[in-house]
Amino acid sequence: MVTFAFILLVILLTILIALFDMSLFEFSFFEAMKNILYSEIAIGRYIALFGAVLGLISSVIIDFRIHRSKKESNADERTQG
Amino acid sequence: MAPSRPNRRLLKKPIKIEDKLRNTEKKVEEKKESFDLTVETLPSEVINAFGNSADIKMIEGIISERNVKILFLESMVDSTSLKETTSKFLSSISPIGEYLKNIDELSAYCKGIFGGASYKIVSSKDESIHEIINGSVVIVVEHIDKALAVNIMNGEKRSVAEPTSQTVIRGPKDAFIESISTNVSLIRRRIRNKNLRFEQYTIGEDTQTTVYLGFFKGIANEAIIQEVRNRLKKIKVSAIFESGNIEELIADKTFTLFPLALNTERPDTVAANLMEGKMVILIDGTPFALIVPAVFVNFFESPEDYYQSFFLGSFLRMIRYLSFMIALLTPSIYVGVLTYHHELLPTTLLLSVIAQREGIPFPAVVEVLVMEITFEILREAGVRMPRVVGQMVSIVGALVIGQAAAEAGIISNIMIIIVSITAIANFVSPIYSFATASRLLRFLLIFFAAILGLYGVLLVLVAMVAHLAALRSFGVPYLAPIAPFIIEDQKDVFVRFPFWNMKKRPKYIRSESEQKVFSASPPSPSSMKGGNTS
Amino acid sequence: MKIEKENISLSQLLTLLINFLLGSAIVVGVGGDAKNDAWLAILLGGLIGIGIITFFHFFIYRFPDKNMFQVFEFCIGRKITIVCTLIYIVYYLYISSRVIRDFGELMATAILPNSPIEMMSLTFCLLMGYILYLGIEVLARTSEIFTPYLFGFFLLLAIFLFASGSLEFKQLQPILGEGVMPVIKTAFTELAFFPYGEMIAFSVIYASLTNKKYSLRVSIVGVGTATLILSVSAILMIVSLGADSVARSNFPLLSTARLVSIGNFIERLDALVVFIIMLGVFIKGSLFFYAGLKGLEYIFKLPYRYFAIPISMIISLFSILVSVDFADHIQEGIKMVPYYLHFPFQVVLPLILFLLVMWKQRKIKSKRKGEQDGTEQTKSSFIKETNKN
Amino acid sequence: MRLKSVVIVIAIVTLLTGCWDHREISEITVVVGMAVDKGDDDKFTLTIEGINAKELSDKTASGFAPSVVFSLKGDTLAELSQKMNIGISKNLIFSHMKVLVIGESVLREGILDFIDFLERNREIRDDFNIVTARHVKAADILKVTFLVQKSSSLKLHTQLNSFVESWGGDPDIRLNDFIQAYTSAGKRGVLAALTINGDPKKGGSVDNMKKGAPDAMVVVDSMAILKKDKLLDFLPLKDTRNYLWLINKLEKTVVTVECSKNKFLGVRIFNTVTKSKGSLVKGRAIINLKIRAEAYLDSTQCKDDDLTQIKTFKKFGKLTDKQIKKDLETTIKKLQQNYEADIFGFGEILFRQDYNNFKRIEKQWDEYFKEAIVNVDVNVKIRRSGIRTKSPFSEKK
Repeated sequence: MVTFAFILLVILLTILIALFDMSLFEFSFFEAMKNILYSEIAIGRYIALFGAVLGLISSVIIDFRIHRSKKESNADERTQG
Repeated sequence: MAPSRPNRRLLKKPIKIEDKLRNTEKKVEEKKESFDLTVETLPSEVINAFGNSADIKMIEGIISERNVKILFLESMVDSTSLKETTSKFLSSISPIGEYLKNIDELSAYCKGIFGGASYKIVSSKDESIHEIINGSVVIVVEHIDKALAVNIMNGEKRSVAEPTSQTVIRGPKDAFIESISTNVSLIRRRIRNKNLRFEQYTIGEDTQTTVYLGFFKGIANEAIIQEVRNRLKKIKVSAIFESGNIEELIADKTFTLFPLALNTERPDTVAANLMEGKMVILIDGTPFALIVPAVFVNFFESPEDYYQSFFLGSFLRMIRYLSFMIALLTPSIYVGVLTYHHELLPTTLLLSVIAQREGIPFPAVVEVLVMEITFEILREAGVRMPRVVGQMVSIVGALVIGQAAAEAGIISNIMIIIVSITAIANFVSPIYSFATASRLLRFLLIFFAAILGLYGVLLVLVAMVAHLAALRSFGVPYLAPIAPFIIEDQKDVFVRFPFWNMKKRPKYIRSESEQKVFSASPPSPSSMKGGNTS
Repeated sequence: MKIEKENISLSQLLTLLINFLLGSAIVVGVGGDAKNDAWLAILLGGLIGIGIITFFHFFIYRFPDKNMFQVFEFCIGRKITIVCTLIYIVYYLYISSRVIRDFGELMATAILPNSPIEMMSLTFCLLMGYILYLGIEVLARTSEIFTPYLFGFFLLLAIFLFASGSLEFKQLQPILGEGVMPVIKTAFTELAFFPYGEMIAFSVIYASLTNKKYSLRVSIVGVGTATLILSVSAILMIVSLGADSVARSNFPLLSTARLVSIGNFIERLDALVVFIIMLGVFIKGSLFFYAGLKGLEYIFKLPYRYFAIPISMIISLFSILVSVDFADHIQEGIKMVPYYLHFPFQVVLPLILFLLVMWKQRKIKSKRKGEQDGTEQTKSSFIKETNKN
Repeated sequence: MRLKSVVIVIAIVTLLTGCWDHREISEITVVVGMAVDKGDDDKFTLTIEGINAKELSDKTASGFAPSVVFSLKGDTLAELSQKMNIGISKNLIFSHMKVLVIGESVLREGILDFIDFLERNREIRDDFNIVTARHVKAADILKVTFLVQKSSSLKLHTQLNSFVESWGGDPDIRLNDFIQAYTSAGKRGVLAALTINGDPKKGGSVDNMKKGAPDAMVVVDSMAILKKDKLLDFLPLKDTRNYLWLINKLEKTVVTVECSKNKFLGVRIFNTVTKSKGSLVKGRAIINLKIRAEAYLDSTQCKDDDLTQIKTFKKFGKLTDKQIKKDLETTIKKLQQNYEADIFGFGEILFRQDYNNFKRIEKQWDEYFKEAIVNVDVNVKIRRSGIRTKSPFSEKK
């Protein structure tokens, strides 16, 4: 769920920014995407990427944990019941 | 109505206790059948149980033609009272003969001999072992199926002395000692009230340490008391030696640098906190008591704040907050400013710093880290070293830090100022354990200052405050009167208001009765006059 | 999954409001279009802000324990609400990113020019994520602790500026030289959206408020205080730098602080000012972030804490991607955001919601009336009814 | 658990990345002075004075030069300022700049576009004096050493500030004032002008600061007046004080007043305020200036006047009023007629107080300024007369 939310929001925000760029710079959609993707240079690019990957990984981990705890609580209920 | 109530209570309670005793006795009687407690078997069994330990001793004797054996741990009993007890018991000239048929008669007899000493009737092996461990002599008499345990635990304890870690100039000079009963009496003497309660817990599966939970019934919040009880009951460990052990086991969160319980060796601090509605945990064998719940601001309060003029008290308190900030921030700000924000320094200061640091081989961070760690080593050495050579450390330290390093051009003079002011500021904290927070966080701050400059310092500070805001001590928010902000409690946070003005107990403790000062009028000339005439 | 109830006290609400309104408004300066009269425009804007917050209370009194998304659900059902919520989340996160970017630009321009802005935003967002992982209570308490310092430093800045003799009050003249129109125009087209309209993020905060009885009063005090501070800071900027220089400054307060110079010792305060600004930005960014998280909580029915760290990384990422350069950032802020984001999300949707609520409640009321044969409905029982839903 | 992971992540982030703005204090040279001259082929010659901190402190000084002065030619200051390491060993930081000297030739040609660099730059801030060099090259000003404060720029900074405080001889122009004067329609800029007394060549040596009477000294010479960004002319120091007085920035000064023929009073003004009102009446600007001041009588050569008498105080006060009024009016006249340059900001007064009328004539303000009627009303209150009453040479006993 968290991962899904993460990816969904990344996509939505990218589209929003692309739309703004399209009207500001008078780009076509693909140019706008290109502009977003290639705006970062050198070390900044790595840091940004690192942040994004960090977010993704953490969301996967959290999802996994939620899944596990759900399983456990289900198992508990079963044993109790 | 009013006078009859306590009477009724007095009447009721003993009955209840007797009931309980009866119940236990019944149980014991049932057990008795399986355990034969006789002069022949018990001593050897007990001695075996102790594995023939060197300090388990037995005295044999005969009274009225009956064998008597007295078992005790030599290390736990008081030798003079042992002599007295045994000689009294054994050489008794009173006509015992027929009397000592059963345990009741034995105890009645003992009442005559031992007078005030506490004794207990034991009816099983385990029970007698327990009593022996706790410093009793167990007396078994032939033909009686129960034994008598007389507690003559030795008084090997140091006398009440001055506090060593929390000293004051004006105020009581006694401190807790390692004996829990003495400690309780030190508190009890300050609060002579029947509502001061102590509950006993035995914690430590193997050490069987006595722990008291003390609180003032009617002031302390019941819910918090219950919470403390539950946490104490939950502790299942092998050994407990010091308040620190308990503190770690009952704290709300252990992954924090900030202490969540106040430790003190001052009975007056304990008494004052009890009257605020807090609880105290006393542990046998340590002079440090724990006070819970403790919030951030408590660690900046010294009992002396209340013994001196409130102007001075307030001033000193603010000095403490200031020195906490200094201890925490000075080195990191030094690093941040010197490596990132030169523009913050006035020109002349900058130029003089540059002139001083000319030719120093290390970057500022390394310099700070080296000096801070050197200082920590010196400090640790100063604490651990034998007293006799303790002086050496300060001399060597002063020479190493103060002169040689600077003259050799390894560190700059300004660095020495930074380290010493940090160190001195760190010692200001009235509760020693609190200083650890600034001692350790300092290094984190230096690290971030080295990487991101003052921005890094501020990031850590905000994170620290958020962490503090998330902490709780027994359900009480750790930053209590500040955040959440409680305006009524501000009278005793950064400043101390005069006593007649602090009418209520702090709200954050959620005391059951808030009123503290009953007559609220400030002392004024007219009222003083009235006082004189009456 | 059980979602825990968090409590925010009135004093915390007050400090949150003040910090929120000061936040990035004080970084980039507001009301610049009104030139000398920026402070008047801000005062007028404050009145609008008070109006907005009063309008909010229309909902708060009717749905004391519901946040905006839940009110939507009450009106139009969960399915459509999820779509609305998603759009709102995007809006909140986008604004949060912009706020962080504002601060990042300030840092990169004034304090750490060679450090990559990505680094600043990453660390900043990690901190935000950590705090919101701890909960909104912790954020509120943090804001409560830092607000006195904020006030203190503003006061000190004013005193220092005064003492260093850089204030020339005549620069405030001519007052209303161009008439009232520029002031009104600035207040309604600029200030109404930024910063006052952005208080829409508070629609998720009010549900956690413990004492709702005085919330309107406290909110008005909060908005008023923030307005006063903004206005005073606008005056400070104008009388120290001059209106022309303010208009040319990217970060006017920073430029103002650079003027302080007392006796060759107290000077060069700009770095300190940046750090004070940081607190406001921090609260503002976090509140938008929190509003977004609350939306996610509503959609996924998971406690928002789970989302804190991943979403903080999204904000960090998009605070960088949001614009290529400073000009892009500013242009977007002036040309796009107010019309395509602020207006629909701050005005249109809440108004629609307002109408829906009116309609829905009337419907319930009439239904009730039909059932109970026209007996008078008291307002209180009516509220209770709505709460149950 | 989560906290731990956050800590670890932060640690990784911070450890993997460098410290971009990290600049060790032993690796920097503090620039305290900057001088801009006209380059031969290029646009500018930038000269900077970098401090040798070790020599400034008495404890560590060993008699070498206290600062290094280095010049470079180029077209933008931005490039030059970072290119200085062509000859200088350490990184330069400009945040502690104290003096900017603009060469006369640059000022005459009006290529002051480098000011934009100074305003834009985050390091350089608005607390340095802007001055111009008269007769000499700006670079030479920075080279002259001084006995007390060894660095030329630090000395100049202190000197100019003291001069403002004691007598009012420096218009005390900062970057912001300079730019405001440039952008405002109703105000012209001024600058203090410095020159070197003595031989500039000798002044540059370390020996110069070992002498009680140095071979060369930098002195405040006059005040330069500008029109937009071009140098118009230099005005004598007395006009500087009058200028400060008229714009209400004078702190203290001493006025010499003629009390009878060739006999003078020394009146120390210590507290003064100038209120200005302006309006446009029938196409003419009318400026009313009201000056009130408090004063000590510092010296008197008119030995017969008894300073225990009220009327003497009154008389001296009147005389002082008249003298100041005359001085100020002369200065105003000079600027109106000779230069048509409104350095006093009268236009700004109109802009603030009569906005709508001024807006119409904004463009032709210089002509209106020439015709403006300026009324100066001076009222000096002499409060006390030192620790003696009568002059020792008084003949009346």
